[in-house]
Amino acid sequence: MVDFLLAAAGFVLLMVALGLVRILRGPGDADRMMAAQLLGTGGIAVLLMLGAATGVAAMVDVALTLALLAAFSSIAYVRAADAALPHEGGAERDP
Amino acid sequence: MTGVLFNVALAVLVLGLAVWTIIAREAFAAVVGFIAYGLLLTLVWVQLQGIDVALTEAAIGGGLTGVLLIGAAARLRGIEAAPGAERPRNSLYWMAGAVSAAVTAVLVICVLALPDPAPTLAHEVALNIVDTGVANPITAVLLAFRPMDTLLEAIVLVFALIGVWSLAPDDSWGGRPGPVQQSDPNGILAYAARILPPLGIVIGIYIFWTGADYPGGKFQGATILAAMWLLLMMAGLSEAPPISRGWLRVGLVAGPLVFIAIGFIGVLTAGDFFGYPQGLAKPLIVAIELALMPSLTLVLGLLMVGAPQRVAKL
Amino acid sequence: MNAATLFGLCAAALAGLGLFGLIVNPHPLRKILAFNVFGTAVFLLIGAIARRGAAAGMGGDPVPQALLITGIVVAFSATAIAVALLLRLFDVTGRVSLAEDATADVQAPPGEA
Amino acid sequence: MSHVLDLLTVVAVAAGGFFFFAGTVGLLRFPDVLTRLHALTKADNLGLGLVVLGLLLQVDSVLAGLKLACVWLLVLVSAGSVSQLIACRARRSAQGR
Amino acid sequence: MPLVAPHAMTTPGGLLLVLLVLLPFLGVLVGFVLGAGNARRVALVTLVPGLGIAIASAAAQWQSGAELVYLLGGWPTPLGVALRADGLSVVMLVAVAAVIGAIGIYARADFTSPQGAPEARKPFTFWLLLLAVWGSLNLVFVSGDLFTLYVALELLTFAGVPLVCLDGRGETLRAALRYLLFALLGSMLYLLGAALLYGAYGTLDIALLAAAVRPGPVAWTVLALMTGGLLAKTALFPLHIWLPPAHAGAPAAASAILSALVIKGSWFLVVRLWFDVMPGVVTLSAAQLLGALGAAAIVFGSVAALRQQRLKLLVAYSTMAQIGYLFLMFPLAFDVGVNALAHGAALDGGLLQAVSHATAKASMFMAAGLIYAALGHDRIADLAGVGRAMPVTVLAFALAGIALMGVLPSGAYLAKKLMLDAADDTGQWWWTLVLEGGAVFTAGYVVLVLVSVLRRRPGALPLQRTVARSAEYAALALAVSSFLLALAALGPVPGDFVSNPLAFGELATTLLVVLGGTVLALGLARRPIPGDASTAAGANVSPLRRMAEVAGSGIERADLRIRGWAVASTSLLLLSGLFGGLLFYGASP
Repeated sequence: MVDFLLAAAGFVLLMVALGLVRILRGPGDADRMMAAQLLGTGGIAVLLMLGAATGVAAMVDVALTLALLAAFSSIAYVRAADAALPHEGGAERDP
Repeated sequence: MTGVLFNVALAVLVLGLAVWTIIAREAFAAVVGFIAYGLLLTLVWVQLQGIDVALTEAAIGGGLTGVLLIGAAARLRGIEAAPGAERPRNSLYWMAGAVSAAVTAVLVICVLALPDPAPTLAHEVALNIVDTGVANPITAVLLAFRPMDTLLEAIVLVFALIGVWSLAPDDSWGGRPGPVQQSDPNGILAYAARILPPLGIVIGIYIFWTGADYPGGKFQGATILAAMWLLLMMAGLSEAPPISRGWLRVGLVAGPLVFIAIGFIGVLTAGDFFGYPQGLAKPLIVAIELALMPSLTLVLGLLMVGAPQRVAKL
Repeated sequence: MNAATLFGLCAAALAGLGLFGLIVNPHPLRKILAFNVFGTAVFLLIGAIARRGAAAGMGGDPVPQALLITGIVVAFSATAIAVALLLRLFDVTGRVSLAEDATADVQAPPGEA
Repeated sequence: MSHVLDLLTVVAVAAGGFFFFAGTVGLLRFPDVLTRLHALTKADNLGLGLVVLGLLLQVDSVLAGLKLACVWLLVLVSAGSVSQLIACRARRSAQGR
Repeated sequence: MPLVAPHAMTTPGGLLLVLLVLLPFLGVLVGFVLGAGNARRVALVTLVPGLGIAIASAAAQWQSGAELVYLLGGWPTPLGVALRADGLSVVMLVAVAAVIGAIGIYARADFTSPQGAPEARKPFTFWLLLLAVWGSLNLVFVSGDLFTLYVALELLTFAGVPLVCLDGRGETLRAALRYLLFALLGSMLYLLGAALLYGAYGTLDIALLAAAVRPGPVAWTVLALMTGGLLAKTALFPLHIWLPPAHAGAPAAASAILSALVIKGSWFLVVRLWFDVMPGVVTLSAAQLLGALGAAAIVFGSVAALRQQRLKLLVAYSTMAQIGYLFLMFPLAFDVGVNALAHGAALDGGLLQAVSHATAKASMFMAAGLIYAALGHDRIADLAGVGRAMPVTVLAFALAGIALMGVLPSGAYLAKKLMLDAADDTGQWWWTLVLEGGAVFTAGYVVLVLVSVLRRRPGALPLQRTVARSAEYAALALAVSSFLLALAALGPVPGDFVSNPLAFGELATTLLVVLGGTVLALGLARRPIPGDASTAAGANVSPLRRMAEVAGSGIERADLRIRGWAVASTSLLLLSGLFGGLLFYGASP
């Protein structure tokens, strides 16, 4: 079981790592953010499997933290990108 | 065997993302690469048996630092084309490459030259941890054996906040930090900002509470709470308070002040600054963490928001 | 090769990369990024050293691990100040270059404060 | 009994792995942002969901199981909203340009 | 100086060290809450007990004759963290407290927020940062742990950066960002070294490391990396990338803090590392390199200073030269007999130099700031009449300048004397030349300024505003203390060191220094010096003058090139490599 979980963790890591090619290729910012998002989810899955394989319960806490925060940069990206478009009525820059 | 392969794959990925972060043409693409790099580092910490560090990295590297940098990259979009006069000439480029490679080479030698068996303080910690009453050795180091570093860390954050605030335009001093956030109260972001924070607050407090005996602690917990606050602000559901508010100022420094006060109580009761009287170590440590937590949450949240930018309304 | 050595060597490579980026990238945001890469390299080295010190039933030497947490916080504060400074610089000047303005500080034209 | 559970775990985790694989392939091969997003959400929701399901069969305490479920729930909410946000953003920037 | 036994106990008076560090930090926290005009009051109130505690700790250290030690939480090293103060520390503690006090008095009038008015940004930030710098420096001086020192270094950086851009203009923001990034690079290199030390020796305690460190790949790398990083933070030539632009736009009080105090933190750490942590790893050639960088800094900084047209920048570049002076002691303190750096006369001299520089340079920046405030500009060419309008300020500048030249009875005189003797003893005559040359350069720019301010001016000088009396006297007090430092330092030094100031030899030396300086000033200054007929005539410029002009502008251009980001950071790493190489080759038999 341990070996299977480790192997599965490695497989998922490899898969999401392949997805990172999107960061390299783009073409848009959204594509890059999506690749990071996929890596976040994959990383959570890997952590959970590692935790189950090694019996370190606290790894689930790390996964919890990641699950809460991994999506944050995407949100920040959308907010900042919206604010950068003037017609969206986003942030007002002071003169 | 699987473990080794996994580690090698992880190391290669980390290196690849670092290369991308350094050489990517656009700043934005580089920042996204860095965020992915931070996520993978969390896994590396786990593999290095540093769960506490992994928690910190997940909260900081995967969360706050990424948000800071993405925000900056998105605001500076298109500005990056301006090369500035400091693009190094070719010869310098090679030179820089050579010295950086030399640093790597020297560090490789050093890593391989480190003594075996490695010196460690783990035995000393194991011997003395009983006196502290906590079971998590990291917490024991941070709050009993080396509390000065932890106090200084809290003070570093306050200094950083003073530094960030000092960048405000003169007429905005005392006002609310950050740009005006306008958003659709029925939008998807507002929806997420209503669902996530209650869960996040529970998890943040859990991570803090478990820290005395298991991996976790005030800093990781505070980061999660700060992130939830930030989410509310980004969704427009809550506004950053004006920086001149009295409660805010008190809240920001209350943690370090309590920490120092408990340190001085130690002089009276245990004979040493930062000393804990017999049997009271754990309650005092928890008290310090409890006091630091809100201050750290406020400081981290406000560091993310930035300097006051709007004219203060009196 | 054990994990500590592997990631120790990885840290050495990352350090070189971070330094290189810090030197050659003209964009300040990229410098901040490179500083963070260099910083994580140093942290990773400390992590590897902590792992080498595993003993007494602990998976790693807790002292360097505790130092790491402090170090990560300090590096984050540094990044926060740097980003705030950069954005303010952009707001004020409309540019983000770190290059000194045409030797302004060497030959300040008379009359300029 | 435990063999059956183990087998189920293997099946669920393997299926989860497959969805991560599918998500990655989709992210790489699909032609535009919205379809790629579609692939991504498959990995987010199903891939992680199946992995969590598989691991749930192995936990020995209620708290641990609760935490696992919580991880999945969090990812569902945050990834779901982020996907929507990215989609809106992509559509808007497509119109804007 | 004897090293403490590894398992030292807390000594009487050790708690003073805790107070020294925490009092300013407490001031920051309390001032932060009280805000508005109270930040200033809190800062000024903190200054008095702070100075008192510094003096008390110095007294305790001198009385016991040994290090003051405080084990935090009662935990012995290596598990715990110790605060330690030896002779070096207490001297710096007292000096810094005094300079901070003077800067506080000086800035009292500049950074006020009137009662009732809403809190203003500049005063709030300034007063908190003044305390922040002070606490961080105290921590640098007393911390006995390399990681705590790392945090202290970062605290110092975070406190220093906002001071650079207090003014908020674009160029100051740019200077602040450059400073921040370069300083961060430096402290990360330092942390890298500390990490390797822990990996090799399992402790970060300075006393324990001193007993354990042996020459070897790790030790060489560590010393090279840490030295490089710290030199970057100290702004030693050629790593002064941030120094001149930072001073160009900072308020005078902030400049005084940055130049007199902040750089002393990382300088002090270099001293700690080389003398106390790894004296046996240091080789003579590495020490010579450090000294050579100092010599280069003196030449570059002084020539650049002479060519400045603004008083503030002249003082800034002279800081660069003075930083060089602080590193001359390293080769002189090398004991060939034991093949290690040794505490002794040369180190005492260097320490004295640091103290006199801290006091004198702060005073000079204050004087320059006062002149700027009064006139609305600080163009050196247009300073005629200032001597009459602001006699106290000019006296402060003159005294500080003369003190820096090393004229009796200034601290710099004694420092120079101690180092000259060390040079004689160790047979390194070339450092004698550098030491005397440095004095001549200093005389050059002091004369240059004094000549312009003392010139008469037809009619009254139009003053934009009158400056605060207290500010003028604060500057003067610092200058006087720098000028009289030798008398205060007489205690620990044998009496025959100080010769009769009116003896022929002394007078002749002083005269020669001033003369040499005048010649340099005539030759190198960019603007025609009033009364210098050769340039006034225009057409018939003497070839000598033309040569000086070429050399001067050449150095100026080189300086600009060196301060480019990529060049500076590459040279930082190159220098580290060079140090590493010298440590390695020097160690092999």
